[in-house]
Amino acid sequence: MKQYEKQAEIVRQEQLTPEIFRLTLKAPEIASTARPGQFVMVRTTPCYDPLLRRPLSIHQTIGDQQVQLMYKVVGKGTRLLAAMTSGQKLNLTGPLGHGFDLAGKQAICLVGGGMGIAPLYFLAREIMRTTSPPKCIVLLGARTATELGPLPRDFMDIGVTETHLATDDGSVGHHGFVAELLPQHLAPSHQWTVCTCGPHPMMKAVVGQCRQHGWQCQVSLETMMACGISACLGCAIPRADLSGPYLHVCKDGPVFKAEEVAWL
Amino acid sequence: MKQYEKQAEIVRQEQLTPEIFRLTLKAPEIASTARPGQFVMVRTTPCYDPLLRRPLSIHQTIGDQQVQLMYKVVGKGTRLLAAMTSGQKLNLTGPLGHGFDLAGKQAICLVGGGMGIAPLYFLAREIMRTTSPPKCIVLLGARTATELGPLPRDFMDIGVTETHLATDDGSVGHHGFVAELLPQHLAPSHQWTVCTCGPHPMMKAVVGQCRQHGWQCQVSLETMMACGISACLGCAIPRADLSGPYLHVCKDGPVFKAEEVAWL
Amino acid sequence: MTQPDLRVTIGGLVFKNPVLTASGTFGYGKEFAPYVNLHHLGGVVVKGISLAPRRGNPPPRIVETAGGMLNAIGLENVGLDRFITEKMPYLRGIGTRVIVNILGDSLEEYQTLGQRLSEIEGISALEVNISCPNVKKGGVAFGTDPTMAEAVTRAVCAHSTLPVIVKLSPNVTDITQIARAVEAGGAQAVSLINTLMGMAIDVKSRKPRLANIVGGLSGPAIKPVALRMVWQVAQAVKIPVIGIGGITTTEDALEFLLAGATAIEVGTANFINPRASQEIVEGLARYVTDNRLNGISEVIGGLILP
Amino acid sequence: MTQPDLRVTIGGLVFKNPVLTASGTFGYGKEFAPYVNLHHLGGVVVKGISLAPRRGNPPPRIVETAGGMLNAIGLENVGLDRFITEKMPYLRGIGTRVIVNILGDSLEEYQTLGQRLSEIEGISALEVNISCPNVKKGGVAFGTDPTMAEAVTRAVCAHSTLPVIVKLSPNVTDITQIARAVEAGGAQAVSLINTLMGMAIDVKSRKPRLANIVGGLSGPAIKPVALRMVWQVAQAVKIPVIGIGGITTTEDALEFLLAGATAIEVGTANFINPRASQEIVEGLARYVTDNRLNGISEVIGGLILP
Ligand SMILES: Cc1cc2nc3c(=O)[nH]c(=O)nc-3n(C[C@H](O)[C@H](O)[C@H](O)COP(=O)(O)OP(=O)(O)OC[C@H]3O[C@@H](n4cnc5c(N)ncnc54)[C@H](O)[C@@H]3O)c2cc1C
Ligand SMILES: Cc1cc2nc3c(=O)[nH]c(=O)nc-3n(C[C@H](O)[C@H](O)[C@H](O)COP(=O)(O)OP(=O)(O)OC[C@H]3O[C@@H](n4cnc5c(N)ncnc54)[C@H](O)[C@@H]3O)c2cc1C
Ligand SMILES: Cc1cc2nc3c(=O)[nH]c(=O)nc-3n(C[C@H](O)[C@H](O)[C@H](O)COP(=O)(O)O)c2cc1C
Ligand SMILES: Cc1cc2nc3c(=O)[nH]c(=O)nc-3n(C[C@H](O)[C@H](O)[C@H](O)COP(=O)(O)O)c2cc1C
Ligand code: FES
Ligand code: FES
Repeated sequence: MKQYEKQAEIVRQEQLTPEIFRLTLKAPEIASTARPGQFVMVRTTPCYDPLLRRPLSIHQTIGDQQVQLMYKVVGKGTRLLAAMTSGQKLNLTGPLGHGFDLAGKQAICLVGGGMGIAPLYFLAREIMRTTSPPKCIVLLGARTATELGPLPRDFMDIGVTETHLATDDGSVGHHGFVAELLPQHLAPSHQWTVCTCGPHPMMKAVVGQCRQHGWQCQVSLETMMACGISACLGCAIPRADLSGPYLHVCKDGPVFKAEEVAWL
Repeated sequence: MKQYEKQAEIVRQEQLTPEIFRLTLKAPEIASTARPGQFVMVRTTPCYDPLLRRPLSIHQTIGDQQVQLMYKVVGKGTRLLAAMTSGQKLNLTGPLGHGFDLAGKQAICLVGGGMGIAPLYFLAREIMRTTSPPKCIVLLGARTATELGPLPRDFMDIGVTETHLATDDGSVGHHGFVAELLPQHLAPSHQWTVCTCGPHPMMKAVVGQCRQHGWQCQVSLETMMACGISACLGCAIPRADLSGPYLHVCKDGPVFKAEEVAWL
Repeated sequence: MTQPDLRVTIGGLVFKNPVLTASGTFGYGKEFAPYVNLHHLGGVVVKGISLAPRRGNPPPRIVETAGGMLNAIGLENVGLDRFITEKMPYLRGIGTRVIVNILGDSLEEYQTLGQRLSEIEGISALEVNISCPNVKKGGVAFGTDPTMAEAVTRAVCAHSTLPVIVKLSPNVTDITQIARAVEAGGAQAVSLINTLMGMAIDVKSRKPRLANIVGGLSGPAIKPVALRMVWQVAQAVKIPVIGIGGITTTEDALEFLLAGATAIEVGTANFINPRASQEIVEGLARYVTDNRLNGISEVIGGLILP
Repeated sequence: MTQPDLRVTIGGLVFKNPVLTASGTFGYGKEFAPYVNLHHLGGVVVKGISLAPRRGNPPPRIVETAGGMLNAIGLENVGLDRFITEKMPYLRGIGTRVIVNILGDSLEEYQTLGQRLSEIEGISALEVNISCPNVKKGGVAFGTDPTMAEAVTRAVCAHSTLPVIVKLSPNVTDITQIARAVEAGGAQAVSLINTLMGMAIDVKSRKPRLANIVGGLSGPAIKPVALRMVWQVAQAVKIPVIGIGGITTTEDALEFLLAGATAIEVGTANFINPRASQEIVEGLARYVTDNRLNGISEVIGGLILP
């Protein structure tokens, strides 16, 4: 499990929506080793406030040279990130954690909500590349249409034929929660593997659906993180049975089998 | 004594030398009330590191709208300043402190060293504007020629006919200390008032020369400052007789009569 | 829409809102008049006053640290007489409560200060600094020993007719012990925290960055320690607690109120943003309105434990 | 040019340089192998070990603060047996000194840990954590009472053949008193500081940001307090002092050495910059060379007082 600490030059900073940005970085070591579902820890300032690195999923790798991140401005760290411009350097550590496990999966459904969609794009590209014929359905949810930005198109552009949307306000696609799309679009005939990332309540609903229909489910989780390399033990989450040692999201995850973890 | 706290828009950020920058800000209230020798306190980041504002002298006011600062990058605060670009906003408080006192002065000599030259330019312009015929000699010192950047020209451009330079390495003007230029250029016939700002040793030497020749001398001093508005009492300096209450640079200064303060 | 009710009561006094300014960070009020409508504040706590004027420590007196600053001002102040003649006339006109912070080297000095200031018109309360870590004699000893702390409190209360707020030092093993002692001594309220004792060294010169060698750490850096202590003390005593330490934003102030503080003092933040205290008053008003509360008092002690 | 001499001696052991890693911030060493040449470090202090495995506190366990962070890990660790079987084999190969940090909630547990670990090959010394503020029982009590602190020290020293470093809590009125007590108890060195007890509240939910309510404050924010305590303790005891607290750069490390620390531990900085510890080793080497010193030992205690 190779990891790197690098000064990565910013190749491109794109503002996709008022709050969402896409950052392209030159980081060959990380680009050439990263797997879908893995993340990097980004230092947002050389000063001591904000102090800690920020975890961001790898949105995609471009060739074996570039790493792309997609983030939403929610606080001071991401605000500092958004103020950076091409040519400047950013300190990254990664690739970190364990990604999604595609081994031998035939029919895969990706369910993303909000920024949880970021890592699923990398995963979709990997599926398109490796499984043939690729059987991949993508379900995307957001509060409103604009929040999805260019993402639905992005998935189509890489050959995902079935992309369905859901928005809380019905501004595009299904008027309701994305989890509700699962039974509509997943043919019972297949042995589906559902990979999901997004807000906790959304993932909980997805996991519920999977249980009901006997689909396998992989979830990508978020916690506060100080180190990202299993040194601080700050990213603990309880196991499904709520007993035994805690799992650590940065090392045992961020992607887990749904049945491994507790859904409180 | 009016003071303001304002979000000032950056009109222009110019790099004059590898380390020296000139920042032009839109700050009408401050521009229209500032006097030569006064300073502003600048917040260099919205975050908490660096925490304190940075004191910077007013290099000049442009009309009644703009304030110009000239600063050298010496640490993290000035480095953050140097990274800012036009259009961005900067939080300023000012104008602060007491400036130079020109009342009834006829023959004035300005002696500046390093960044101490910054406030003297504002003063020179004021002299050119108010005294007639303006009798003003400018003596500028620096480690080396490049450190002076465009400053010597700037003084000539506003009509200062006598500008003499001194550099430690002799790369331009007198090879030695700027204080050594005083006896060469100040005709004993006049009642000179010497206004000086720069590194402590330089000012000490200037003050020595003035004592010897019986010239009046005004000095602009620097200390660490937390508030700039005489609230923290952090900027204390001893009086000439080393007794009695301390003087406070942000309120009683930054410009003092040389004989008021101790020269240790 | 009616004005949100931000009133709080401490030592029988009603404050228009819970936002005070911390001693030594707001001068004598006047310094901030260009930036703040002083009468919008809940009150102003002035720079610590001693019986005789004090020169304070030699410079350098301050140094910046990560998220904070060290100060070793050494309690420079104009002394009681000049405070009364030069500062009080202005303070009487600012339209909010004036709290005078006092300090001394001896029980007698504290007594005299309490007595003399009780005779002065326009003062709402006394804040007794038994905790300033900057002065080698006095201060520290009183604030770190329960018996001494109680004694000073008794001395001031016995000789003063004003409500007495005792300001606690964080440089102790168990701050609740000191808080209980001063409560027993008759304090109408406690305020905390004063600065944490710290130090910084200039590696180039190999000298301390402060002439006094050690100084008091303040600012956002100490907020977590201050909040913990306020929470502990609020549970330990019945008298009101005034929270101090790194408070810079409305959110910070709310954290302290939720932890059990009846009011808060804004300190180092005044240097970073001279309008901080007033902005926090405005922020609290917005919070009360947005959350449809009857008043800010509903927030006090509202922390929900797991 | 010859290699600069960075060696320091603690408890009879020679360390190749004074840069150690702080317990709980460097895992069991292996986690940092991708970033640091472990054998370049003066030593590695591993995560605190208890007799039985510990689950630690429920999440959330960490929260960021201004210039620092709060943690309430609750001393999660694999326990003595698994540490010996799973972690030691790797640690024996890292090419630098391994110091095992231990904690218990009874004298007996400390004794047994000292005894058992003395029998294990590849361990240079023990660091006794009597100060972790996160666990409600044990920890705190030992570290804040001189008599208890001395007792724990005696207990470990009596049953262990390894040099014993006692790690002190900063949450006390007079840390020199505790330092003298553990010196009397037989400690070969003291390390300080552990975290300052702090707290943070989420204003939206009105709940503490840590499930444990309070946690330990670490990082650059606490450096001034740590430096002050190291300076005080270095004057109070004859045994070597190891400085800890917010050390992030070579300059920080030099400040602690000048204040009297014989070595330093890099903690939270490992999270911000996983290469911090090695960069400080390199920085100290440069400092010794640039200043033409015979060795880093010339810096220790070199503070020049006004
Ligand atoms: C493994 C992992 C992968 C992630 N991938 C992405 C991604 O691809 N794109 C993206 O936009 N975001 C992602 N996040 C969330 C992202 O890390 C946080 O939004 C970011 O750290 C916020 O930093 P800030 O300084 O802007 O906000 P802060 O000022 O630190 O906090 C603002 C708000 O964000 C919340 N927050 C802070 N840190 C985290 C965190 N680590 N996880 C969740 N919420 C947090 C705080 O609770 C607070 O409410 C990921 C998180 C993890 C753990
Ligand atoms: C009244 C006044 C007017 C000034 N005018 C100017 C000006 O016009 N142009 C200019 O370039 N500089 C000026 N200075 C100095 C300027 O304030 C400092 O250079 C600046 O604060 C350094 O901030 P920093 O964060 O970059 O450096 P820091 O990282 O804070 O420190 C880097 C180095 O700068 C020194 N330093 C920090 N603060 C000060 C300070 N307040 N005074 C002196 N040295 C300091 C430190 O000791 C350290 O050695 C003035 C200072 C004062 C008090
Ligand atoms: C420059 C300065 C001067 C201070 N002077 C005093 C004082 O005279 N009396 C006192 O009780 N506290 C004094 N304090 C402590 C503050 O009132 C406050 O308790 C402390 O700074 C913590 O709050 P803060 O982090 O918001 O600044 C001073 C603090 C600073 C920074
Ligand atoms: C996440 C975390 C876990 C820690 N675990 C331990 C521990 O197990 N034992 C211990 O003695 N100290 C522990 N500490 C304290 C550190 O070793 C160190 O004393 C403290 O963090 C101050 O140093 P710093 O500011 O450089 O981090 C821990 C600190 C952190 C941040
Ligand atoms: S983030 Fe530090 S162990 Fe997971
Ligand atoms: S800088 Fe605060 S009083 Fe002068």
